[in-house]
Amino acid sequence: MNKKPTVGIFKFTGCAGCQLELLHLEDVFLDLLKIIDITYWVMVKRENIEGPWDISFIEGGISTPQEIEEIKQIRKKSKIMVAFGDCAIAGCIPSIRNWIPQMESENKVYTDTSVIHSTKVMGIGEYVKVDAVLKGCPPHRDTFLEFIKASLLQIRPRLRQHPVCVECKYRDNECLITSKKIPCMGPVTSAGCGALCPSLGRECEGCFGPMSNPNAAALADIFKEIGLHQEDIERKFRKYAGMTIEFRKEAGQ
Amino acid sequence: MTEKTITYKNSKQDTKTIEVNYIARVEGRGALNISVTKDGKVQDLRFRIYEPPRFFEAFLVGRRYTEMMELTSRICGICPVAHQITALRAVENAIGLEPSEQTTDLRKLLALSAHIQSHVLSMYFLSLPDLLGYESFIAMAKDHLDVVKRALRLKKLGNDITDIVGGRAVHPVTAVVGRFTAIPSKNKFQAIRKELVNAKKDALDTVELFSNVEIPQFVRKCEHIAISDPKSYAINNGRFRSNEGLIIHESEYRDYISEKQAPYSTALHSHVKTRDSFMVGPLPRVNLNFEQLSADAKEAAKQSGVKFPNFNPFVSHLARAIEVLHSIDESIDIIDRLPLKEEGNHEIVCRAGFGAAITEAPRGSLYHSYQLDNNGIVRKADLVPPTAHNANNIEKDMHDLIGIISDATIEEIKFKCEMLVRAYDPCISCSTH
Amino acid sequence: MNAFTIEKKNIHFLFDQFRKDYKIYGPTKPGYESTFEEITSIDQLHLDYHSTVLPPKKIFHPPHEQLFTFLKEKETYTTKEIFLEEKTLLFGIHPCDVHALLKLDKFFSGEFTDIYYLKRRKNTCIVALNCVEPSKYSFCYSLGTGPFLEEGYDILLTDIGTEYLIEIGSDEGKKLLEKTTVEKVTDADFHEKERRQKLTELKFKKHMNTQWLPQIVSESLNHSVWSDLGERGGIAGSHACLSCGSCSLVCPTCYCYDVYDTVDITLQKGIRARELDSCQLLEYAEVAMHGNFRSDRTARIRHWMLCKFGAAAGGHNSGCVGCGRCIRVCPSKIDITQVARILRGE
Amino acid sequence: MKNEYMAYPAVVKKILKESSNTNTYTLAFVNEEKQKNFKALPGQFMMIGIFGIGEAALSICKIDEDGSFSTTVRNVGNVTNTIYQLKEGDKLNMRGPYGTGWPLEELKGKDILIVAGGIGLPPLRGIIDLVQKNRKNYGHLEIIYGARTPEDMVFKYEFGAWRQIKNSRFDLTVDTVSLGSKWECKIGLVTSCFPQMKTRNKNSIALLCGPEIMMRFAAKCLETIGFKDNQIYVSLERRMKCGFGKCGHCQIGPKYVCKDGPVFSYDEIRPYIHPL
Ligand SMILES: Cc1cc2nc3c(=O)[nH]c(=O)nc-3n(C[C@H](O)[C@H](O)[C@H](O)COP(=O)(O)OP(=O)(O)OC[C@H]3O[C@@H](n4cnc5c(N)ncnc54)[C@H](O)[C@@H]3O)c2cc1C
Ligand code: SF4
Ligand code: SF4
Ligand code: SF4
Repeated sequence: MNKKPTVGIFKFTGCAGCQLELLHLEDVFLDLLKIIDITYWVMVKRENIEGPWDISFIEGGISTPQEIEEIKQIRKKSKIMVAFGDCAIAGCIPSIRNWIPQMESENKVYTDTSVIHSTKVMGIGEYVKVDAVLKGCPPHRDTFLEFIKASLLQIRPRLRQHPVCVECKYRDNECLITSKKIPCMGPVTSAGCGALCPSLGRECEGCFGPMSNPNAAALADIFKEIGLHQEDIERKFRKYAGMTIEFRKEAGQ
Repeated sequence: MTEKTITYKNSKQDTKTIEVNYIARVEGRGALNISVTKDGKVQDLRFRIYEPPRFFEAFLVGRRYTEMMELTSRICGICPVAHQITALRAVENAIGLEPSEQTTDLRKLLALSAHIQSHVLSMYFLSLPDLLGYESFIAMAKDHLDVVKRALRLKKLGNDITDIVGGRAVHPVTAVVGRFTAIPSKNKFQAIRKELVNAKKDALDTVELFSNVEIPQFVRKCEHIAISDPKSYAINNGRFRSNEGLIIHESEYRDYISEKQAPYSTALHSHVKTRDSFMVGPLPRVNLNFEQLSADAKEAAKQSGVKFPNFNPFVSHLARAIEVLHSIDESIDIIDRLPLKEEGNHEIVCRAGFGAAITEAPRGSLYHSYQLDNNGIVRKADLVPPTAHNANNIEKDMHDLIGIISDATIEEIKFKCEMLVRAYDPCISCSTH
Repeated sequence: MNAFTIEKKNIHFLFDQFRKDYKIYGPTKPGYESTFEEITSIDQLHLDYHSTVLPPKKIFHPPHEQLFTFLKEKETYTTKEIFLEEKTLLFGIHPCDVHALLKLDKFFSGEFTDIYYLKRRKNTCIVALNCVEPSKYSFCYSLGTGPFLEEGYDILLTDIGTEYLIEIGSDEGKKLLEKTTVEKVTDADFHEKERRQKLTELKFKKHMNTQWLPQIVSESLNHSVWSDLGERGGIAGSHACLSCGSCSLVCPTCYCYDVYDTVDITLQKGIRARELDSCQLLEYAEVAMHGNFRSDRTARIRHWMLCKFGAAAGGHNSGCVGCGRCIRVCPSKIDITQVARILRGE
Repeated sequence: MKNEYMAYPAVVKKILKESSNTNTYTLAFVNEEKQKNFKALPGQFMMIGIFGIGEAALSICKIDEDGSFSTTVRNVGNVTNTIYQLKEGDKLNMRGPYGTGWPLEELKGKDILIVAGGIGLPPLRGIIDLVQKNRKNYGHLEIIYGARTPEDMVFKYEFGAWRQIKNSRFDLTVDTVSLGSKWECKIGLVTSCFPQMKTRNKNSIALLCGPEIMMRFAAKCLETIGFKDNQIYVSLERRMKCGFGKCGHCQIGPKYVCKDGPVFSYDEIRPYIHPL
């Protein structure tokens, strides 16, 4: 690629943490600007160009009719669209509310619900074609770099989807499930964090979403055996990725 | 995603209509809709927050108390630490748990690191381009590489500390109910201590930069609120206090502060009951707690030539710079007194109860409260982030600001209004949550 | 003289001697949570350990390893190999792990050699420690790889009460002991060793009958135990496999790895590296056009077990040494000895 | 000790377009010494790569007099894609050869049946060249080649010459023909060519290379006409990271495709080809 690829960064229903993770690339931020041309990023720029983009990074899920329209517009103007982070992939934490009747949620927060136009929170893939996903809440900044470098080299990025347990082993950690009977989501969760939580003395909560082909049912059985109630098992699966087909069943239909 | 447009509506009264459909360089999605009559009267003014709400207060109900820190962290990617600590303290207040001194200190360190990171982001990345005349931080790099590099260094310092203490810069993981799951090694702390000491020059330069940049001369006296503590510069703990005599315990918050819905905004508007809107944030903090600032921060503030207490919202930038300096000083103090003991995992006995907490997020006072049942399940959650506190006050400031610049061009008014919004450094996702 | 004794409280004599020439790795922390780490002071060393999370293979075949760097200048590449030439010493490695290393030694040599493994291995001195307190998961006795060691050491220690019996297995070991204060050995000491060996052999809770096992397994490719492990609720006492890969990553004879390149942000220079991989993971057998030769879990756990039973490609060299790590680490409680019993129809 | 992982610079001497996504590359090591000593057998493969991208196993399809060799590459992923962008004179890195190759001794004096599918023909091309050059050393030669469409066929420019080989038969088939393309041969799977096949099971060897499912079916059909498993040879494809029997990825039952194969006698591999 001779010309610098044009990049757009967009926010939908989410917390801006994924965008912030990009700003946390302090060490290489200036070098990064040498290889990509960020033409749309409202959180950082006042003058934004309305596409087209070689790559668009979408942060956040889709939760209003207006957002559905917007994401479709962006899709039309993007060569590659990346679901950047769990919200854009499957709604993340806010998707917990999808199990509550919408009116009930609205009534808890607003007195006049007639001006609120929210729907269930969905990943962007529900409405548009997604070319790549960067998992995590937030995705690690290095995975973003890996993705950018790979697209410049025109290859598939190396983003392995194996479980956190693999990274846990790389770090010589004791397994929390087998040694302390702590309900760890590691065995069904996609790696990418470097086994952050188990290495810091706490269980993986699943913030990178499901790994490739996880055996969620078996992990739910294990949780039951170590004493978790059905509701707690559901809470665990209905957190970052309850809407994914991989976890849907264990999250409670 | 809509373009910024300015429309001239030459209606009968020659009204100036100012519209910003997506305010740039702030977190989240907000808009401005303003119309000003020919004789300079503001006819209509809306700081329209259209960020879709995520209904945290609804779906937190039914979740475990231990999850509050993790879930509410996802309200905001810029100030996850503030949400985590507030959630933890509210939950601990509900179950009657007092964390150890070390935990309290580590939390403060975590909060200070978040302040450094967030303030640097706000000052240098989001607002400085306005003050120096660039469209963005990126564009600024061409002519002010040293300033940009300094900003990146300072921001990295904040991140690095959050990373080391919390495990991760965005949505950290180690702070849990009653303790930290892992305590960083002495070596790591010594390494950050060194970085902190080295960063002081950058922080002083920052104070100098923001005392010298030109800001709009605009003053509007209003109620300023922050938590206060006689012993230290209050961030995680203190009484909720204002310059107009409010002084309450965090558990009494709802007796004094209420919210109401504005039909055009998904963020609720706060006000002091029987009184008016108010301001929270770095400026109220510096105004109210000036005496608790570190010696060097106080000195730098005095040297700046700007008088405190100060009621020009644009002085918030300088207040942030002063706080960054203070945060560095206090972080060093904390590191020097930390015993760094591993703390065991105590069995926590859960019981039904109500707990509330107010802390100072980088953008201002943040309130969480939870009602727990006997099994530790949340039955009611009430969250008020700083930008919900400020939303109404921003409009009031803007009203008066336009009043004094109404003969300027629409472009100019628009720009000044945006600048005002950015001076508040609103976190819109937080405000709607 | 090829044997000595040393009082346990004087073990630091050995340590101090070893430290002069070697970087020392040994088990830290007592009990199960041990890991092999670099030891810089004697109080970090805990010889009274059961087993470690990762086997000492991590020192020779680390989870991540850089092979060489490359740099592109004017369309030509220059490469630079990355070798660690440090002299290391493994202090307190158990017999099963020594046997695993012997297997890996064979595996990584031959017609094609793995220079990275072999270089490190050549630079390493083995101070082994016979096992007198086997973990409840291990079954090395069934496989002839423990609890006491016959080969593969430079120095061998045996706990014989208040002392360690020291046996020398190589010239290097001999040289190391020449300058240390050790005591003479008596026949009684050897008797005590023998007595302890017999005693230890009785302590094993797990056993695996390996007679004809590779043949039996090769002929049981369609046995229902595989689909029980892979898809249904598991076998009695276990859950279904999670494909978490833990078993193979902690196995001292599992060697599979992935090779990949990373480049820096200039895209002009980078590193070719490798990382431990596992046949239990989905991507492992992926090929072009989205093909995957072991896309279901059943096929993956079967392949792994086949390998451990000596019936897959690593053959004898990747077979089980009975350390018990995979049993202990499996969140689903899958027990290789139980699978062997089921396959044997016992 | 040699560092078996080190790849050496090589130059692309010639590129020949085969189909919309396949090219044949003639390659030679840059180092003359290395090039002079290079020897390979039909059926062996090289690990060819580009630093920063990775490596891929690619079969040697033709060996020239000067020792440079050709490989036919179908553009399917990271490495093959990058190779596909190269121009004549560009450099890449390679190491090898690896693997066992076809059973050349075994073939002498026998009838040879070649069944190839798609990109499975290149590894077999060396055999055809061999028979062509040493015609009297071998019996009847029969080539059955199938591809998805006529456009996907490789070595089309050789077909004429192959048809001229004495005592041989050459049969082509495709799965589908797109509108407007010229096709005078069969439409159907390779096995649909079997009824017309002349090769019999006596004193003959069948060499198979192509998608695994095709090879399984072909082998099954051959068995029904009396072929024994040890008269059938298959060349397998697996993921390879090292190419010399260490990384483990190409394991199939008790074998390594890279060092025990890629060519296997069907009887030794049969239990593992399915379902493993
Ligand atoms: C002995 C042998 C000989 C061969 N000879 C030839 C030959 O002569 N000509 C030829 O063209 N090919 C040949 N091949 C096949 C060739 O090796 C493969 O096509 C090649 O490895 C592809 O490499 P690549 O880097 O281009 O593709 P890769 O980038 O490795 O991708 C290949 C495929 O792997 C999958 N994949 C890998 N990683 C991921 C991931 N992270 N996420 C999703 N999918 C993934 C995808 O399905 C993708 O299509 C041979 C193979 C062998 C084993
Ligand atoms: S602690 Fe969690 S992530 Fe680590 S191995 Fe155990 S289950 Fe897997
Ligand atoms: S298969 Fe299990 S018991 Fe056997 S050597 Fe490997 S980890 Fe140890
Ligand atoms: S450790 Fe257990 S669950 Fe994990 S892959 Fe191995 S057998 Fe399966």
